[in-house]
Amino acid sequence: MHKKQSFAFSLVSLLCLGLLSCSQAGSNTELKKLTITGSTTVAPLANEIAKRFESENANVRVDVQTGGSSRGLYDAEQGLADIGMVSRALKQEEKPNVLTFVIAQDGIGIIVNKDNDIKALSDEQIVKIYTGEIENWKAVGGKAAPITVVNKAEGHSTLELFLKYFKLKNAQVKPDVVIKDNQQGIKTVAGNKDAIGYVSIGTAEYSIANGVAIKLLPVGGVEASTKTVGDGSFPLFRPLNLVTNTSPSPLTQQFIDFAQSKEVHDLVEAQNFVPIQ
Amino acid sequence: MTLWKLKISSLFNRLQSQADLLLISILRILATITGAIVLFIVFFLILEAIPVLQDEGIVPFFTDSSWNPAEGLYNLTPMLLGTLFVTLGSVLIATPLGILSAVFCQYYAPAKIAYFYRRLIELLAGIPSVVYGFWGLVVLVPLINSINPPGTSLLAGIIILTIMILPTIALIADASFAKIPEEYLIGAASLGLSQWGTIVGVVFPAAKSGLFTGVILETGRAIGETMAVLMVCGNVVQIPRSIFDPMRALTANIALEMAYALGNHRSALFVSGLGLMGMIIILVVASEIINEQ
Amino acid sequence: MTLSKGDFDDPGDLDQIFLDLVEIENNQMSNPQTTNNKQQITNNQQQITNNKQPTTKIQTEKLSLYYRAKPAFEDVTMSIATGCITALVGPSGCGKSSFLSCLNRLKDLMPHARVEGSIKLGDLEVLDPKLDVIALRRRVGMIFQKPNPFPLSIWKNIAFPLREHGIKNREEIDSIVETTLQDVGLWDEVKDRLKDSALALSGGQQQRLCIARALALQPEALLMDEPCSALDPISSSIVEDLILSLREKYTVLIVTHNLAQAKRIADYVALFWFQSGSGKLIEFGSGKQVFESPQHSLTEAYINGIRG
Amino acid sequence: MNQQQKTNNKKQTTNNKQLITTSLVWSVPLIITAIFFWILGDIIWHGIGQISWEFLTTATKDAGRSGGIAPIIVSTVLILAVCLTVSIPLGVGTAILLAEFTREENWFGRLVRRSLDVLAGVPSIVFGLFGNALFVRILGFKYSILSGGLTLACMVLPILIRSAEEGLRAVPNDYRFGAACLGICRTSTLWHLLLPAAVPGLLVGLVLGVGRAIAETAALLFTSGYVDHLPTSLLDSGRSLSIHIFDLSMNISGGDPNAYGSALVLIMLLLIINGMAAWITHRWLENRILYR
Repeated sequence: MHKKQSFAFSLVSLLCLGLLSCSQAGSNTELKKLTITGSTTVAPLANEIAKRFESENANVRVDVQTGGSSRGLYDAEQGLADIGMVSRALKQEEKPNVLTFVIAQDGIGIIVNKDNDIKALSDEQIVKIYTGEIENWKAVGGKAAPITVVNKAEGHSTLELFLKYFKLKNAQVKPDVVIKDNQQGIKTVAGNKDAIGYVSIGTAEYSIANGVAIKLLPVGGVEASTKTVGDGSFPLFRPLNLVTNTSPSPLTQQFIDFAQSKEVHDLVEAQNFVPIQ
Repeated sequence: MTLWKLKISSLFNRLQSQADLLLISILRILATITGAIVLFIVFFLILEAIPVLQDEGIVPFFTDSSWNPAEGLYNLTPMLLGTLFVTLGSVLIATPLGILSAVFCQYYAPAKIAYFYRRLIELLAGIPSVVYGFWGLVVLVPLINSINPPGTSLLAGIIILTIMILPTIALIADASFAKIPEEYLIGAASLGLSQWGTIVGVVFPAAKSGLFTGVILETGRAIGETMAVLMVCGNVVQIPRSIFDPMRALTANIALEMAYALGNHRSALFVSGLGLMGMIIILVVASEIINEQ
Repeated sequence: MTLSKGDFDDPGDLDQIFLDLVEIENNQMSNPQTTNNKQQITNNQQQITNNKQPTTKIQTEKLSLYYRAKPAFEDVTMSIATGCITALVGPSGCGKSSFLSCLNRLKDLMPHARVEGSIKLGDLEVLDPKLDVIALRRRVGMIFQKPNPFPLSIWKNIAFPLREHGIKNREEIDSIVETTLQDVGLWDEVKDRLKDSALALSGGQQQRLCIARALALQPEALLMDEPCSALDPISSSIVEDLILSLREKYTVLIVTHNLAQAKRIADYVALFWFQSGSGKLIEFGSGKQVFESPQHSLTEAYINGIRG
Repeated sequence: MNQQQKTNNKKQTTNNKQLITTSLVWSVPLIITAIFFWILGDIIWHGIGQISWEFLTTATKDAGRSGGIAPIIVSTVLILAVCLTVSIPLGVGTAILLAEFTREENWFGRLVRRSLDVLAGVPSIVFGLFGNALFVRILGFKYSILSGGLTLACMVLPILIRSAEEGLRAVPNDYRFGAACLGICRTSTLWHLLLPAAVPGLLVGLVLGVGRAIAETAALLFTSGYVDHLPTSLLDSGRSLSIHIFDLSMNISGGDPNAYGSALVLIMLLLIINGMAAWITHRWLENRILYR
């Protein structure tokens, strides 16, 4: 009779002990904390830079959170976070109240399925495809098949860059599929031989290198690769920025300088982005 | 008859009724907290949705030409209908499948198979929606695409959601069948009712409340699903004409654009959240009325 | 028995904890009218009680019970003698079981139930809302028609209520368990498997276990709602002998359809009848007087029913 | 029960209606099992290669493409622990009140039940935003395992409560009357009799609740955060397995292999938790010799 009660109590106390011990351990010596929030695209890179920064600076803790570019901008402005990650160039009205530091470049390339024998598309062919004027690959010299247009969701920086370059309004675009992130775009195009979409060039290059069934198309005659983005000849690219409020703390400034230094170029390339010169 | 001395103090009895009083007051507090959570959520949604509602009012959410928040167009109806179609589609398929699988577990399967089948269903309930979405995107969508491009469609959404909500109805139905007293079944069997006759005639009516709970919870899960729907439905803002048309659910809409939304666009997303809550409340009230009859 | 969950209407008063309970009486299983095959009718027991002047254990004054304003029974005034067996007889649906469930305030668990009148247990007013119901129910035990042992071991079935009433000492509990099981004649059958589940026992054994568990709390009165109707004749007669053995030490109130049983074991008999919309007590007296020289014409008809 | 069915079947094998229904009932689980093995097979096929001792014990490297997922497993377990330690008392308590102490048409009971039905439908993304606003900002828990756990607790409550209530309702009233007539107070009746008897219902609720919590992505993204360090306290941000799978598969090129590996680890974790829950309740039931 008593054996059963003791069993139940030991189980419950074990659980509480586990939780308590965890919260105790948190309060170790004065730990300098840095919080970075913002774009999911920049987050993996920022996370790697933060880990290297932590290994080189004793008891510094850098937490990287996601939530999107507008979250990063808003938190940095309001001081909720020390640094905000924004995966696009800032608009005019956003510039005055934050300091902006570019840490990498990211090209945006047009991708189609590997089996699609289209070699290149002119800018106005792409505009016609995306606005629904051209509906079949035959019209641009490919096999007779309906085109599946893959577009990004409203507000995404790649969409804004794409619309700005091709001078389009999102309302004009007639997409068959709307995606959120690069990998979703790549997998959609890889799974549908009649699809066309646009994603980060670095990610596309990495996927092609790993045998994913997609291929990059040149834009405006310039071949799409991290090299052409690096030397500035590729027209479609966006800066990946870290933003801080107007008076960043010394630790924040130290992290920003580290993030812009040559020491992290290998990390930038590892995340398929283009390091700044 | 032997008598023995039994010293039971009335003080001790008094303590016991004190314990009951304490228990009930604690339970009432817990229930109030639980009941209040949904009110907090609705209040939070309204708070965030106010900016755009003040500027635009509620009408444009149904009359605007399209959904392009950057250009101030906020028509939600295609997404409301999208969520409705994908939820009803999946519930209509998952409910019979779930109940039949529960019938299988309780009345047809030998004990060993039933045991492993239940563990399998429990596992299905635990697989993250992102894995379902991932599998859907890589396996299901190209399959549907071969039938009718573009592949990402209402049908893909319905199939994925059916697989995701099936464990909920199956497990709850199974538990409610298990509770039916033996006498009911032996009584029906003694009347020479066939196995199927017993199940339809005796088991289903007896387990009605359990099945009802299962349907409500699975519908809740279907409406609330975000990731999987975002990955397989194509997210095109249109009222789907056929099951092969891509469409966007309200939940996917919030997830897609929340990361980059600012100002009115952001509170418009919260309005779509309110739209979702409105749908859920209507469904719950409707089910309440049906349950009354 | 179709039941739905209880209700908690008035948060303040703890004793008003409601549980929805459809009228116990009208869904009893029909009582197998097989005549009891006990050969000799022990008339002599009845003679002993008649000449001694018994004191009253429970006194009801104009007691009536209403379900959502529909009367179950009305104006029942009866005094139940200490240490005697009083049988409540009458057709089903005339309020016998409802009357029984008022005596130990079990009607608290029935929502929409309202009681009027008064019940005195000794000098204690049972219907007083401030009464400690837990103490009352310890003093007045109740046995149901369908045996309802707890889904625990035989030993724990008796130990659990004792422990709840403050008896913590292990040896004391063991001795009480042994004594009560011996009193109900179950000890020899279960003494080496006290740890087994009580649900594994036969119907008769389960009912005796329920009685044992009630006796363990040494109630002053024992209410029995057709204790034998769900049992086979053999265990029914065993339970009947057990009830007979309770005489003198316990006041027993037994509801039964089985008039022969009432005739055999009851010192006093109360006849309930459905009259003008609710149950009424139409006849109350000693067993001999009610069966041999009934006052009320309805009693005579009902009693003749058994002779004919 | 199943032996008795077989004798029925033998007598009526000629009845083709019987044949149709039996084959229908058998075909449904076959389809479901096929789909299950298709999905699980897909995960195992791609993920089994990743599983190794380092994968389970070392920290992530190169944004998760390589290295292990130890800190992520720890965060997931802690988030689940916080979720269960909050939702079980709250849930079972509410279920007891609804099942035992409120009448069918009592307004308070109906209000709580209806609010739970609505809560069951709230999308995970809305929970994430709500959790972010309430726990992260207003209560100041910041991005932390605590915020994530509390948000998940709100999510699993409806499932836990409805199943627990069903479990309690299934306990026959004989025990309640029996206990009441022996002067046993409601608290002890609940603790010693009704709750143990209702354990099967509680178990279903727990399993479904854990399933829902461990499968949750959108809600945790805004509450428990993205940090993949080893958490040192409940107030540290911790990335859960499902978020890791989401990030690897949707955001990191070349993240698929580890995404499948993490999915496999998550399923194994789920198997362990469900197994433990079943074992604990079985052991607890066993020495209470309950009627099943």
